[in-house]
Amino acid sequence: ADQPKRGGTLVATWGGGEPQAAFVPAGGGSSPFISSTKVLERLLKLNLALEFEPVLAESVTAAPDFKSYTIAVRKGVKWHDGKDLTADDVAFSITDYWKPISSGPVLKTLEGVEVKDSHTVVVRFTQPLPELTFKAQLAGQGGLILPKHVYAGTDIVTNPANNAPIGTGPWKFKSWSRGSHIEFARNENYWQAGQPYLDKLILRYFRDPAARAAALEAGELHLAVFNPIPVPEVKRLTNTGKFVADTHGFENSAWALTLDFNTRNPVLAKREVRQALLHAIDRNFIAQTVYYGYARPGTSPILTANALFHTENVPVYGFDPAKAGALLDAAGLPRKADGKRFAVNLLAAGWFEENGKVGAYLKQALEDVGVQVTLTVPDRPTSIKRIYTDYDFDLAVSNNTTGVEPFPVTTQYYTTDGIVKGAAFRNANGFSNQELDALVERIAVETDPGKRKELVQEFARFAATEVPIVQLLELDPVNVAASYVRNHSNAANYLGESWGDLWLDR
Amino acid sequence: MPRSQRLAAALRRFARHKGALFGALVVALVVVAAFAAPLAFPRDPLRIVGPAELWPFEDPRFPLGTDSVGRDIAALIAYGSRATLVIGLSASLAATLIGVTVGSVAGYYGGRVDEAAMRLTELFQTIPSLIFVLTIVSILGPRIENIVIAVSAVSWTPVARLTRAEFLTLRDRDFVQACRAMGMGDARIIATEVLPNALPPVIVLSSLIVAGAILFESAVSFLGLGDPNLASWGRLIGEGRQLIRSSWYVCALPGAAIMVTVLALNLLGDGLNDALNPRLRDR
Amino acid sequence: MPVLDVQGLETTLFTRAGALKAVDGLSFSVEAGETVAIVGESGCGKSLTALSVMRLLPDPPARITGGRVLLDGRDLAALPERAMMAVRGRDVSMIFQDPMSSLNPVQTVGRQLVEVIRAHTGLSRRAAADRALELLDLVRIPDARGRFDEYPHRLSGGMCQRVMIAIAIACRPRVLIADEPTTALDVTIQAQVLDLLKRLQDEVGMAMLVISHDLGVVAETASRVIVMYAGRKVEEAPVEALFDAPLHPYTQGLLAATPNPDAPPHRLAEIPGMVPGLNELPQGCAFAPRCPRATTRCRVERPALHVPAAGRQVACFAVEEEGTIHAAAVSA
Amino acid sequence: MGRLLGRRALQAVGLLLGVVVVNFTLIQFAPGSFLEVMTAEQQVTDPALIERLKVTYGMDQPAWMQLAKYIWSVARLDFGYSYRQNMPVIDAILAHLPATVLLMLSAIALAGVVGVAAGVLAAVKVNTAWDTLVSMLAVVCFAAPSFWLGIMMLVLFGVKLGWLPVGGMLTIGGDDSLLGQTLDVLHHLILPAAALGLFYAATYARVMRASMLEVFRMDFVRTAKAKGLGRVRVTLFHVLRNALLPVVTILGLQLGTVLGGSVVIESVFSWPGIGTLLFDSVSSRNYPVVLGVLVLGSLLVIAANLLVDLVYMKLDPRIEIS
Amino acid sequence: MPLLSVRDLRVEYPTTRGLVRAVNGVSFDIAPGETVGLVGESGCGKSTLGRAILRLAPITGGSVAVEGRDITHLTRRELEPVRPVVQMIFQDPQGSLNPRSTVGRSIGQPLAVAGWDRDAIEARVAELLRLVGLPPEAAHRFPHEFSGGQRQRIGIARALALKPKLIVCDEPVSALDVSVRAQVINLLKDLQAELKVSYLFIGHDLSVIEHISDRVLVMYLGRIVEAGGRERIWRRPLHPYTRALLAAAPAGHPRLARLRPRAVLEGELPSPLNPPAGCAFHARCPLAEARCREATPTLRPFGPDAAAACHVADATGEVPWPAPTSQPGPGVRTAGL
Ligand SMILES: Nc1ncnc2c1ncn2[C@@H]1O[C@H](COP(=O)(O)OP(=O)(O)OP(=O)(O)O)[C@@H](O)[C@H]1O
Ligand SMILES: Nc1ncnc2c1ncn2[C@@H]1O[C@H](COP(=O)(O)OP(=O)(O)OP(=O)(O)O)[C@@H](O)[C@H]1O
Ligand SMILES: [Mg+2]
Ligand SMILES: [Mg+2]
Repeated sequence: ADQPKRGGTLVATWGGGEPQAAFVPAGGGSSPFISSTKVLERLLKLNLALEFEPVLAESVTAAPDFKSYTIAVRKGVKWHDGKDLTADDVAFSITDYWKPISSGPVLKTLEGVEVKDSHTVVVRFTQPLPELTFKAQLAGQGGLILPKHVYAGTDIVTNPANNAPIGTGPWKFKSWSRGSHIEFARNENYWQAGQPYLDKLILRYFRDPAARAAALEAGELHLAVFNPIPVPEVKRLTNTGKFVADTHGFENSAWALTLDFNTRNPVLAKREVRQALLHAIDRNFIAQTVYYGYARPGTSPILTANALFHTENVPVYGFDPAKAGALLDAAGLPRKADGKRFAVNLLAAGWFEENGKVGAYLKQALEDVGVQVTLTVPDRPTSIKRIYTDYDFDLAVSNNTTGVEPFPVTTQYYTTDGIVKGAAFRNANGFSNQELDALVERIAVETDPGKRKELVQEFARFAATEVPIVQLLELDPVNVAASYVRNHSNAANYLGESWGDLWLDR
Repeated sequence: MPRSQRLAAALRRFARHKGALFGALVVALVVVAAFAAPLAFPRDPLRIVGPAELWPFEDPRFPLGTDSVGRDIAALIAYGSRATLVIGLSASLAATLIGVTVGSVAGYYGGRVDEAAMRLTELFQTIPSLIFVLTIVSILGPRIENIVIAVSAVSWTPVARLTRAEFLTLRDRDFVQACRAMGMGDARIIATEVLPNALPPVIVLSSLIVAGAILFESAVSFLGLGDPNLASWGRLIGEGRQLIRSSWYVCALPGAAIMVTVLALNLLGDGLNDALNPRLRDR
Repeated sequence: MPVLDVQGLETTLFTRAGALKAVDGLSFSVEAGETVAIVGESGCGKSLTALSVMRLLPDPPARITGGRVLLDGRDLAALPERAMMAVRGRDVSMIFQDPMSSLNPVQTVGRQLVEVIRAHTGLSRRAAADRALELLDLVRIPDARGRFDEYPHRLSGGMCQRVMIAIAIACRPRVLIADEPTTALDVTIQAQVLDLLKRLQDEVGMAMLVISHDLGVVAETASRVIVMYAGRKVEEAPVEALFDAPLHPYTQGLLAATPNPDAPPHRLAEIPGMVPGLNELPQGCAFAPRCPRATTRCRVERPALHVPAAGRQVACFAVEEEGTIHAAAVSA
Repeated sequence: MGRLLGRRALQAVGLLLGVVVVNFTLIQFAPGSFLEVMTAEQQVTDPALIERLKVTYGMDQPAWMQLAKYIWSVARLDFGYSYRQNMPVIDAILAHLPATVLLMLSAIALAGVVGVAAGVLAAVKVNTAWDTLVSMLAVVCFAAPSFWLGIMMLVLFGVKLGWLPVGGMLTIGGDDSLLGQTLDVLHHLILPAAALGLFYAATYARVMRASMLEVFRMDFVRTAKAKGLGRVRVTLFHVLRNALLPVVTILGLQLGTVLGGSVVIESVFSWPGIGTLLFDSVSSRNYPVVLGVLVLGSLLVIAANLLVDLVYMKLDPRIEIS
Repeated sequence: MPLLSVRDLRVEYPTTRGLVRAVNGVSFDIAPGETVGLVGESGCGKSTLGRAILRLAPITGGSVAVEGRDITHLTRRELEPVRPVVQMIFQDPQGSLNPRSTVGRSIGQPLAVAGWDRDAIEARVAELLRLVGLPPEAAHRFPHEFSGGQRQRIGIARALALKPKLIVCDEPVSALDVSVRAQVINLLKDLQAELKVSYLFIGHDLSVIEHISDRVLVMYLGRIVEAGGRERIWRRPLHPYTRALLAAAPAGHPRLARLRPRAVLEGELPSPLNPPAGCAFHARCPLAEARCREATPTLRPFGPDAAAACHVADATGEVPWPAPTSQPGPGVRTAGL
C-alpha cells in the first residue's frame, strides 16, 4: 500500500550454508536455488493465494485436449548481457534443460516444442497433461529459463556461467566472496518498471545460526529466510519489536520431516511393522522439544498447507508404545532374551541441525519398544549418497519440500518409477506397488480438477496406510526480517522468488 | 628397599608441587566419574529426560540443567568423561608406542636409519595436524576408534623427536659404551639400558599428549564429526553453540570440564617432570 | 694499604636443607701488583668467594651475610647496586673457568668488548672500537681486526679466554679475579694463558686473585697462597714456603697426593675419605675426620687461625701445639 | 645462503611428494568417490554424463596412474578441478586463503607479542605476584580449547557487552572506503585472532619464561654483569635474544597446528577462510580440494619453517650453513 | 707375543663438514703387565683410539690384534670370547654408570652378558667390591649415592669383572679432586700388582702419566709422534712437540717454575678436518724446515726405547732446541723470570 522507497542495500541470508555453485542446473538443494533465482527467472509464479501470476510468460493457454499448451513469451525482456529474450530461449530451456536435467518426470510425455514466432512457443504432449501440473512446472524449481546463447552447445551442468549466471531477473550477479557472500547489482533494464527498488542485494552465508541472530541484532543483516536462527531467538527478537517473524512463503514448498523405511530390509518390508513403529513415536514431543512448536504431526503426503488437495480422512498413528509392542509381537517380532526385537540402522540426514536431534529421539523411542538402533548423522552430501544412491539405511530421517501439485514431486516418493538410483529426493525406500502406480498414472492424466482431487485424496489415504515413507512432522519454516523490510514472504515459494520488490522503509 | 626409597623420594618431589597434587586429584576425579557414570546415571545419557534448556540448579533433578533437547547435562558430562579418557589415553598410548619405537631406533642407530625416520617424522609434522585428523576421521567414519587412530597419527612425532634426542645423548654416554664393550646386544642395550633413562621425559610428554588428544577429540566432536552415539564434551559444546544467547551454560559447562581436565593433565605433567626428570633433580 | 682487603667474609646459601655457610669468616688481602692464589678442592667455596667480591652471587640461594670487602678502603659489600655496577668491570673484573660459555654466543667478540669500554668510559663507538682492537692485540690475538667481527663459537677455547681477558682488563682494573682461568684448556694453551696473565699483570700493574684447584698452576702464578677447606681458610703462606713446608695436615696431604715429577716414582700419599658436604660439616675442625693427626680436641673445637711465623697463618691445633716451625717455612 | 635455500627447496620437494603420496593413499581408502557423492547431491543420473565426468577426473584409470598424474599436475601448480564448485581447485582455495592467512598471521603476531612480553615479565619478576598471574593465565589459556574460549569471548564481548562483532570478516554494506574497510576487518579480527592466538600466547609465555630463566643462569650473563652492565641492558642485549631462540623454534613447529586451529576458529566466528571450504569438501568427499588444502597447507608450513630457519640463523650465528 | 698389537689403525668419522681422521695410522704394542701412557691435547684422538681397540669406534683401516688374534673384522658373536680380555674404564664417573641400575647390577652386567648364573654373579660382585675397597652393601645402592672417587671404583670393579688382561683407562682421574685422584691411582697400581693387568692409560695430565706409565705414547692430531720409555722421554724428549708439552706442564714447585725457562708453544691444535700438509705440527714447530711442510714424517726408531715421527730429529736422538734467549725464536717465546 505504501509507496516503495528506492535505494539502499539489503543483506539477506537463509538457514543453510553457502551454495556449491551460484546455479546448480540439476538442483543441488535450496542454497543454489536461492542464489540462482535472483538472476534467472521462470515463466510463472504462484502467489500466496495459490494463483499463478505471469512472469516471463505473458500467458499460458491450454488446448482443449490438454495435450498442448501455448506460451506467449514476454516481450521487451533483455538478458543481463543485453540480448533479447525470445521464444528460442524458452524452447531451448524446455528441451535441453528441463527435460534432460531438471524436470524429467513431469515432461515424461513431452512430444515436442514448437517455436511459433519470436515470442510464441507451443509445447505438445503425447497424453493429456493437467493444467496444474504444467503450470506448477513453469512456476517450480526446475522451470528456470536459461539464455540459449550462453548454454547452447555446452555442457549445461559444468558451464562456467553457473558460477556467474546471466539471467533476466532484477538482480545481476556481481561478485562472490567465497565463504562470505554473493553480491547482486541492480538490473537497470529490468522489465518490470521501477524494480528492483534496492540498489544492491547481498546474500550472506553463516555456518552458525547464533551468528545470524547476532548479525540481525547488530543490523548487519536485514532479512533471514527459512529457519535462520534458533527458535528461542525468534521469540526474543520479535519481542523487541524491531523484527518480524513470518511463516508465509512456503505454501508451494511445504516442508516436512520424513522418515523413510527401507523396504529392502525384510523386516521393514512388512506394513504392520512400519505402522507399529510409528505408534512408538511421540510426534508432539518432537514438535515441542526440537521445533519449539513450529511444527505439527503430519498425516499424509498431502500436507495441510496444500489447500487444494489436503484431506483429514486418512489413518493416523497416535503415540502408544504399548500398542506398538503388541503390533510387533503380532508381526512375529517378539522381544528376545536381551529385550531386543531386531536391530536397525538409523540415518539422520545432517543438513539440518534438528534432524540429528530427531534421530537421537527416535533412537530412544524405538529402543523403548525393543528395537536396537545405531544412529549416524552424516552431512548433506553423504546423507544424500547414502539415502538415494546406496540405499544404505534402514530408517532415514530426511526432509522434503512439496508444492501444491502432487504430481510428480510428491508421488515419486511412492511410485516404482520414482526409484532412480542416484536421483535424490525420490523413492529411496524401494516401495513398489502396482495399485498405487496405476492410481498415480490416473492422477497424471486426469484433467478435471474435481475428479483429480478425489484421486489425489485416495492417493493420500493409500500412502498413509502403506507408510513406506511418512511425514513425521509438517514444519513451519520461519522468515525473520527487520521490521523496516517490506514485501518479503509474499509468494508461495519465497526462497525462489527474485526479490525485486523488496524495499527498506526507513 | 632403595628402589622404594627412590620412589618415595620421587613421590615427595611430586607432592611438593601443589599444582601437581591438584592435577592428580582432578584426573582421579575424572577417572572416578568415568567409572561411576553408569551407577549415578543408569539411563542412556543421550536420552531426552526433561524439558529443554533448564538452567543449572533450576530443577533439582538436573543439577547442571538440560541441553537444547532436554538431555541431562550432568549425565552427559559424566559419560563424556569416558569418551574423553578412552580417547585421550589410548591415543596417547598409541602415539607413545609409535614415537618411542621410531625415535629409539633412529636415535640409537643414527645414520641412514635416523635420516629416514626423521624424514618420516618431518612429513607427519608438515601436514597440518587438525586438518589431517579431520580428513582421516571423515574418511574412516566418525567412530571412536577412528578418532583414536587419527589423533595418534598426528601425535607421535614429538614423542619420536624427544626419544631420539634422549637416545642421541644417551647412546654415547659411557655406560652405554661400557655395555657395548662387554658385548651386549643392541636390542638389549636399547631396552634395558637406554630406554629406562630416556623414558621419564617421554612419560611427561605422554601425559601432555593425553591432554592434546582430548583437545583434538573435542575439536573433532565440536565440528560435528564425532561419534553421534557417544556422549562427548566437544559435541556438547558444538550443540550448545546455537544457544549462546539464551543458554550459554550448555557451552560453558562441558568446556570448563575440558579445560579443567586438560589443565589437570598439564599440572600432572609438570609434577611428573619434577619427580622424574633427572636433569632437574639436583635443583 | 692492600688494594683488596676481605675481612671476615661470610656467604650463606639459603637452601631447603637450611642456611649453609659456604664461605665462613674468610679474610685475606691482595696488594697492588701481587698475585694471591686460593686453592682448595671442589666445593670448598672458592668461586663463591670470588663472586662475593664481585657481588655476583646467584641470589637465591647465595647471599653475603657478613664481613667486609674493602676495595681501596671502600666496602663493596655495603655499596648500593648502582654504585657496584660502576665498580664491576672498571675497578674489579673477573674471568671465568669456561671461556666458551662465558661469552655471549649471539654477539660478536668486538661488540662485547666495545660494550664494556663504553659502559665505563663514555668513549665514542669508533674510539671504543679502536681501543678494543688495541686490547685484542695486547692479549695477542692474531689478526685482531679479522677476529673483531667474529662470533665466539668460531674461536677456540684459548682464543675465547684471551677475549675474556681483554674484556676484563679493558678498563685497567685495580683487581683482576681469575676463577680457574685455565682448567678448561689444554696444557699448551694453558701455558700460553698463564704466561699472558703474568705479562699483563706486569704491564697493567693490577692485583690478581687466582683461584685454582691445581697446585701446579698455583706454583706457576702466585706469590701468596690461601688454602681453603670447607668454606674456611686453613692456611696462608708465601708460595715457596707453602710448598717447602706445608703446615696444615690438609695442605701436606694435598702436596703429597700430587705426583711429583721431580721425585722418583713412589706410592702417592692418600687423604682418606672425601670432602664433607656443607650440610654435614663436623662439629670441630672440618678436616678432623680425614686428618691423621686429629685429636679429640679437633673433633669438638674449631681451630682458629694463628700466626706460626711472619707472613703465615694456619688453623690447626697440632701445629699450634708444636709451636716450632721449620726454618724453611719462614723463608719467603 | 643460496645453497641453503637450494637444499631446503629440494627437501621441501621431497616432503611435498611425501605429503601428496600419504594423503592420496589415505583418500584411496575412503568409501565412495567424490564423484559419486557429487553426482548424488547434484542429482546427476545420466550415465553418459557420469562416464564423461569419470574420464574428466581420470577416475577410469588405476590408482597409481591417478597418483602419478596428480603429482605431475601438482608440480605444475595445477591441483585439479573442483566439479562441486565448478572451478579449478586452486581458484577455490585461493578464494578462501587470504582470510585464513590474515587470521593466522594476526593470531601468531598477537601471540608472539603478548606471549613474549608476558614471559619476559614473568621471568624478570620471577616469584612475584606478576609471575604467578602470568603463569596462571598461561596455564588456563593453554588448557582451554580455543573454540570454547572463542565462544566464551563471543558471549562476553559480542553478546553480553556488544563491543565486538560476533562473526564474519566484514560489515556487509558498511563503509566502502579503504580505511573504513580496513578498520572494519580489524574490528572483526579481534575476537577470532584472540581466540586462536591465546593458546599460542600461553605457550610462548611459558617457553619464554623458562628460557629467560635458563639464560639468566648462563655464564655469559654473569660475564655481562661482571662487565658492570645494568640490569636492563643485560636483559635486553644479552638475555632476550638468546632466550628467543626456543620460541622461534616452537613457532616453526606450530605453524601446522595454527592452520588447523584457524579452521576451527573460523567455524566459530563465521570467518570466510579455508575452513568453510574444507568442511564442505571433507563432507562432500570433494577430495581434489581436500588434497589441495592439505598440500597447500603443508607448503605453507614448509615455507614458514624455512622462514623460521632464516630468522633463527639471523638470531643465532652458531647455526651455520653446513 | 704382545697382549695387544695395533697396526696402522685408522678411524674416520664422516661428518657434514667433511671427513674427520680421528686416528690416522697408529701402530703400537702393549705387553702383558705393562702400563702404556697415552698423552696429547684435547681432540687429538686419544679416546677414539682407546675405543677402537674395543671395537667401539668405526675402524676404517689397519688392524687390532688381541693376544695375536686379529679382531678388526670379527662379528659381535665372534667377538664374544675376546671381549673379556680387554675392558675399559671411563673419564666421567657419573656418565659411565647407568643411573637407574644398582651398583651390583652394573658391576654384574658383564657377567650376566657372559652367561653367568645369578649366585655366581652375586659372589663375584661382592669379591670385586672388596677388591676396589667398597663395602658389600654398596651393591644395593645407586650411583648417585656415591662420591666421584667411589663411582670411579665401581667403574673399575665392572671393568675387572671378567678378569681382563688389558684395561683401557680413558682419563680415569681427570674429573677427580686431587686428594681422591691419589686414591684411585693407587688403587689402579695395586690392582696391577695383584692381577697383572696391563693398562692403556689415557690422560692429559703429564704428572699423572709420568707417575703411572712404563711406556708413553705422545699423540698429535691422530698420529703418534713419539713413543718410548717414560724416563727416557722425560729426560730426553725427541719430538719438538713432546718437548713443548713437557715444557708447558706446570712445574711441581714454585721455585722450579721460577728457575725453569719456559718455552711457550704458540698456536693451537689444527682442525682434524683439514690437517696441514706434511708434518701436522710444522705450523707450531720452532724447528720446521721446508721438508716438514711437504712430507709427513713416519714414526722411526731412535734406539731401543725411542721412536719419533720427526724429520729433524737427528740420528743420535737429540733434537736441537733453540737455547732460551731474550730474543724469541720463530714461533717460540720464552717466559719466566
Ligand atoms: N647456586 C648454588 N646453589 C646451591 N649451592 C651452591 C650454589 N653455588 C655453589 N653452591 C655450593 O656452595 C659450595 C661452594 O661452591 P663453590 O662454587 O664456591 O665451590 P668451588 O670451590 O668453586 O668448587 P669448584 O672447584 O668445583 O668450582 C659448594 O658446596 C656448592 O655445592
Ligand atoms: N662420533 C664422532 N663423530 C664425529 N667426530 C668424532 C666422533 N668422535 C670423535 N670425533 C672427533 O674425532 C677427534 C678425536 O676425538 P677424541 O674424542 O678421540 O679426542 P680425545 O683426544 O679423546 O680428546 P679429549 O681429550 O677432549 O677427550 C675429534 O676431532 C672429535 O671431534
Ligand atoms: Mg668454582
Ligand atoms: Mg677423550
